[in-house]
Amino acid sequence: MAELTYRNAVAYGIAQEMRRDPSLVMLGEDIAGAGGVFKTTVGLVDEFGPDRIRDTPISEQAILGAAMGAAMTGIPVIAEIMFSDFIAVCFDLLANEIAKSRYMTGGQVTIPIVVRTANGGGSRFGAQHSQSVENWVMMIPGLKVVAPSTPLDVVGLLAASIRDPDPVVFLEHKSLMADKQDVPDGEILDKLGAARVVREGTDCTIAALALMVPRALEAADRLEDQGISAEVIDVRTLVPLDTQTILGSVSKTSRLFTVEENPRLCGWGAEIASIVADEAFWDLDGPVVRITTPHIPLPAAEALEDMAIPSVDRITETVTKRMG
Amino acid sequence: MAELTYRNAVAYGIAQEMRRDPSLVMLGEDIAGAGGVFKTTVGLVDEFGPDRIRDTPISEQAILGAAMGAAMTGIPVIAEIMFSDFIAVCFDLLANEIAKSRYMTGGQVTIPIVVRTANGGGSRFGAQHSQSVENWVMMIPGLKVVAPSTPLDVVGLLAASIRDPDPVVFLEHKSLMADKQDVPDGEILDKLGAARVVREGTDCTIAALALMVPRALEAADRLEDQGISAEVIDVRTLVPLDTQTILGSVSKTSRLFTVEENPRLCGWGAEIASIVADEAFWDLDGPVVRITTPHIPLPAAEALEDMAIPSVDRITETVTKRMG
Amino acid sequence: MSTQTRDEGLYDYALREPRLPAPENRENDNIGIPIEARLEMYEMQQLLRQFEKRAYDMFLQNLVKGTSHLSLGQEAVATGFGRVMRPDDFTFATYRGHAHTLSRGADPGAVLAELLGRENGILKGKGGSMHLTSVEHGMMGSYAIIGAHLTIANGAAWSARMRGTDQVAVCFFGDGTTNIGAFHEALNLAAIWDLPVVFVCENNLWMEYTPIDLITAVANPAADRASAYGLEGIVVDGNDADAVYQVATQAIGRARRGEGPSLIEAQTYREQGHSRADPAKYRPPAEVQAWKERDPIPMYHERLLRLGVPEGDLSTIQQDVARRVDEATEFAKGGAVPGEQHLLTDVWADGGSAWRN
Amino acid sequence: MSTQTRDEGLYDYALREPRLPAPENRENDNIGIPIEARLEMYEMQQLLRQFEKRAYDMFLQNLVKGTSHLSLGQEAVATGFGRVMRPDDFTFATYRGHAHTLSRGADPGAVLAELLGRENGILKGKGGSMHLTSVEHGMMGSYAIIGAHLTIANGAAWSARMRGTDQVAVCFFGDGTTNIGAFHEALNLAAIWDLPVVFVCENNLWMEYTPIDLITAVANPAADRASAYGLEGIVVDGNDADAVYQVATQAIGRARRGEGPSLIEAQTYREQGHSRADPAKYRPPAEVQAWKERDPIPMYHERLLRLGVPEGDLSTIQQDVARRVDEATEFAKGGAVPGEQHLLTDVWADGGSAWRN
Ligand SMILES: Cc1ncc(C[n+]2csc(CCOP(=O)(O)OP(=O)(O)O)c2C)c(N)n1
Ligand SMILES: Cc1ncc(C[n+]2csc(CCOP(=O)(O)OP(=O)(O)O)c2C)c(N)n1
Ligand SMILES: [Mg+2]
Ligand SMILES: [Mg+2]
Repeated sequence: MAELTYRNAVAYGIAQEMRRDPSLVMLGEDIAGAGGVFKTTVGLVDEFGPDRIRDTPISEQAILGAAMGAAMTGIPVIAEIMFSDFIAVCFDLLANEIAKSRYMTGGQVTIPIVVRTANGGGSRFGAQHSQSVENWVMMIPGLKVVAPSTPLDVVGLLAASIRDPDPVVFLEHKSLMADKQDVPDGEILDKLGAARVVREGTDCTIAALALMVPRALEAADRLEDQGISAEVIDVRTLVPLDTQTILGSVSKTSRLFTVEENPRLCGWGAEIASIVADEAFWDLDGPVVRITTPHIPLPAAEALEDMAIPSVDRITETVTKRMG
Repeated sequence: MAELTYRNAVAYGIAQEMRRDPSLVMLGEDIAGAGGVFKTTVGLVDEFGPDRIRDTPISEQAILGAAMGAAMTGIPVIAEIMFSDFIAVCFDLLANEIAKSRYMTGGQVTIPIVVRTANGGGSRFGAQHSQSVENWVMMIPGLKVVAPSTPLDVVGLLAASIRDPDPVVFLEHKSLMADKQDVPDGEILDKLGAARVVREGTDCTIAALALMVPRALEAADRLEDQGISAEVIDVRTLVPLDTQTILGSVSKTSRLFTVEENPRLCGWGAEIASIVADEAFWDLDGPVVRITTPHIPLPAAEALEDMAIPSVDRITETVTKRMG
Repeated sequence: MSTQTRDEGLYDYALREPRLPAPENRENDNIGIPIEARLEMYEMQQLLRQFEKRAYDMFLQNLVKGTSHLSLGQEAVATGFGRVMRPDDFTFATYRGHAHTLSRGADPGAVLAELLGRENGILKGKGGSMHLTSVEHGMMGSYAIIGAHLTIANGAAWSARMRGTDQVAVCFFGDGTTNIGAFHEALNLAAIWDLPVVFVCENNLWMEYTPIDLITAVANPAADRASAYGLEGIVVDGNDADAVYQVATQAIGRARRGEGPSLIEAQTYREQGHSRADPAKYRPPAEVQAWKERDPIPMYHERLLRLGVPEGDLSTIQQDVARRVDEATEFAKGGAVPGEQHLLTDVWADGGSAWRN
Repeated sequence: MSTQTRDEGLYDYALREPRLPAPENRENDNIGIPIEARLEMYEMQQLLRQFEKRAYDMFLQNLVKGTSHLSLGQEAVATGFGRVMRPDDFTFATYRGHAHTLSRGADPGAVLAELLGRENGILKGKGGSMHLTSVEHGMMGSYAIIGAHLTIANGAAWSARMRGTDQVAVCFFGDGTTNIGAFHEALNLAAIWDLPVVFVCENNLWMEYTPIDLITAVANPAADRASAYGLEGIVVDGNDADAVYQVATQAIGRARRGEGPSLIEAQTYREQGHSRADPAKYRPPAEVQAWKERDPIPMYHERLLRLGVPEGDLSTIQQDVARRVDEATEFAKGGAVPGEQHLLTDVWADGGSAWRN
């Protein structure tokens, strides 16, 4: 049993997998001696050496290209893209090459890549370093998408992502880095495609992801006081998506709320809302409601950023109002 | 009155605006003497000269960057990105710079750009030249998104996009290029943010975009024969989104189907479905149903591509089955 | 005939000064290449030529759907490199990749079937002409969006080193590709990591319909950029398979010995349009004519005759190739149209495409 | 002390061989710059220095939220260029943009207020330290994702030509930025279109925590790439405002006369960490020390004394600047925290953010 921060859980999970598979390598900017700008890779180069933990130039296309070329010729790769906003500079590699090559070649190539990246707001970094881009990658066929909310999930889902033979985008939330949790000794391995009911409830279902999970949980506590029993689901992986758990919960509670950090349009919650509004339509007792960041670039000032991203207050108030 | 193809309507609309505004310029690959790979810009360089219709290197980032820098210093620009799939190579410019700079600077800069691009499937080009990327751009706050389905809409919406002071992504559908329509003489100017009810009906609403509009219309004809009266809405602009027209129609018909060419996850239809499942929930008489391309990269072979993209048959059958 | 400054002026490029090929270098007769290798390269060039002519005919018969990009006129590049590469080396090519796929030994029938969108296609019809791949032949893919594959080739080269093999990655691309960002990132990374990769720019003077010199800051789009990556600028006659063979031997040898990457500019010309039915009217007729006169195949034919190979041997090769192309045609035409059972396979390594439970 | 090959070995970069500055060039005392201009440049360097020290103090007091990237040690670059630029010229800078914003004349109070996230900030608190912009001063933005702004600077230069002005765009970026694709695309386009743009690489030897020479194929990341765009490779002492003034005058003059773009590499050093509280322990101490001894401001101070300016005049300037920085601090601290009414404005030109009716 060791207590790990979310931040340290990243290196912990990578180390576990690098010990298991001596062919696994990682590359990215400032990840070796410096241990990454979020200190998520501290210590790895000491244990695994600079051939397996490689610093790169500021060349995100070259990073993902090298990862893809290595992966398709037998070397599994973890590639770090420092901030998820920078996925935009290498989106062609991710969306058009890594995601599609297996299908386009009739299954000839296998691309075991994990693209790790720091996602989300709360650091007052402004619109180019704070985005929640889970929908950028969820919408691309051929990518799996994982977004853990706890240190233990970081380790277990990272291990599962690394062992997955398909490309996975692994979103580490900047504002969860300091969160702590005890993790058990020995190998930790979770699986992709399983949401988790993190709080049981009977009146409504709240589906949340990453930083929105602790907020949804806190809101559920407050709602309890108001006599509303909310079931909270940590979606955990967007692709594959555990629709059974979500539909199962809605069939019990008859109401769905999503709490999304991504700006509103075409967010992951829209996809889930559309699935529920189709497949669970007859179970629903009221509107499907999405609580999201407004459809704006994220502002830098503390006060404004806090207004933009769904807060415990906003979640609580919205659920109360819409359940009323 | 002149008969125009969808293809020719592009140059027609650009010419109208270039005559009106002598500062308007266009840049892109092979757009001048060659008239564009889809022949959508034929004749423009003859009338406006190579300083206003500029051929560029294969440098999509440099194209959008030049467009942005010119636009923010007083020159409105039309930038052509040859295939919409290539938005991935310049996504940083589009999603992080062009879309966000006005907000980030507290309103100091205005960026009158139209990014024109050939979108969609049906040409058997395979996964890297056939994508429907309307959701790639719809999800980015700060971009307007237009996707016309007829030659007249091409002209009118292009004029409206060019005159709009904000960045607009204008999606020209490859498989509509040969469609013909009469257009009136004189200036043609439409407005953004207005959907169009292209067929009235009472039993269900079908929301469609671009190539999916004629298919939805044909399906509606067949449904009529089966006793189902479908109202068909051409969404036309995704941002701004005319939710009034859509909600109004659903309040009348009580059922919504979306027909989307984008692969399923986080498609534009998910957004509309989520709006309807919230705001029109009490109007709905049955599930909200999305008819989409499956969540796969698009295959090249004719037979496979035709199975992937929603067809008249699939629309008709799905509506019949789900209304039954 | 008028010339054009880069910045303004002439936009009908057919009226520009033609850019003429360098004259044939007869000295290359004397490059030390065994005659068997030369005969194989003759045969390969014949195969590439006859295959693509057939593909073009079938396109005119509306059998080839979608698009296709022929490299008629550029066969010597794929041939020279293909002959030098080892079976376990890696090829990365563009949408103009028929020749590079065949030159690694992929089956012409399966390639042609792919162009026809058939189930027996080399990609089961899923990728089409622009994405030809044959992993079993070291042909790691044809990439249709400019630039990306240079960075991917680096990865294969890096992997070779990590796996302790001496495999080399060879990456082909066009002159127009030297102006996109990924080119720069790939060359820099290859150089700093000393990767065993050979970058081969097939400079055919045109991007699609725009002349390369109008949109490129230097005269030799690849070679004049080599120094920006600490590399030597190498230019080779891309219409002479023997000259290509020679630089390929040097560059691949260097890479295999761990001496790092190379950047080679092979000067050549595409005899037809950019893709499919493009009539390529935007090119100065004198330019097209001059390059046709430097067509690699008749030139190579003449060389072999000068080197004492009897005409009859060459005709036999031609006829054998013609037979193979006919067989490939039959194979391709005989393929089934892919059925629904194929649509939803091959997205994931488990064979399927499920995104939910 | 050990050295490191690029490919393997030492990853604790603090143990590497220090990269030392070139010695001060006293000849630059004689560059023909009027003394008034030199005094203004002294004052500007004082302002940049004192402003950023204040910002750092306020960060330590937890008043500055988010991140900020100081250019302490690099002031001579912004100063020299700022002095040469005309009020209607365009500046494009990075997240490390405080100096470039102030050197164009933006109000220090409004800039500091922005770092504090206040309503009276130059961006109303919406952009923060990394996006400083002041269109009225020709400061067209600070861009926080590497590379893009080089391409945007081209656009402003292109627009100047189209509008028939002789405005020039000057674009500042770091050494690490020379390895990203957009750098390459921007330089090529500027060259072929002969744009009035000056690209200024502030080579401070480090990207974030990685030494530039380890990840770059050439010794001078910008200057050694100039020839790839048909440009001259220009290196200047970036710690000497007069030397910078001189190359700025030449390059901006060329651009203004329609003679095309320039690429300049200014060699300098950031005295502190990359951002915020980064203690920058990854750097060889001897390197940090050597560059501190080449700090641009004391050096410039000495030069002015040598040129006969009385010490008292310089102290007066320093004190005036100190007063301005105090005033700026008061202004910034006095600003309101932005209220809800600002959240949904400024997305569209109509002032709002509505995406639906
Ligand atoms: C990023 C991107 N931009 C544009 C295109 C469209 N396109 C396809 S081929 C081509 C010309 C390429 O020229 P070159 O690199 O010289 O290769 P060639 O076709 O002459 O072999 C262009 C512009 C593309 N495929 N990808
Ligand atoms: C595309 C992209 N990749 C990575 C980063 C993260 N990052 C911010 S600054 C920086 C280092 C930049 O180094 P350099 O260009 O030398 O400028 P300096 O910070 O030294 O002024 C990096 C890697 C970024 N902002 N954008
Ligand atoms: Mg070419
Ligand atoms: Mg630097």
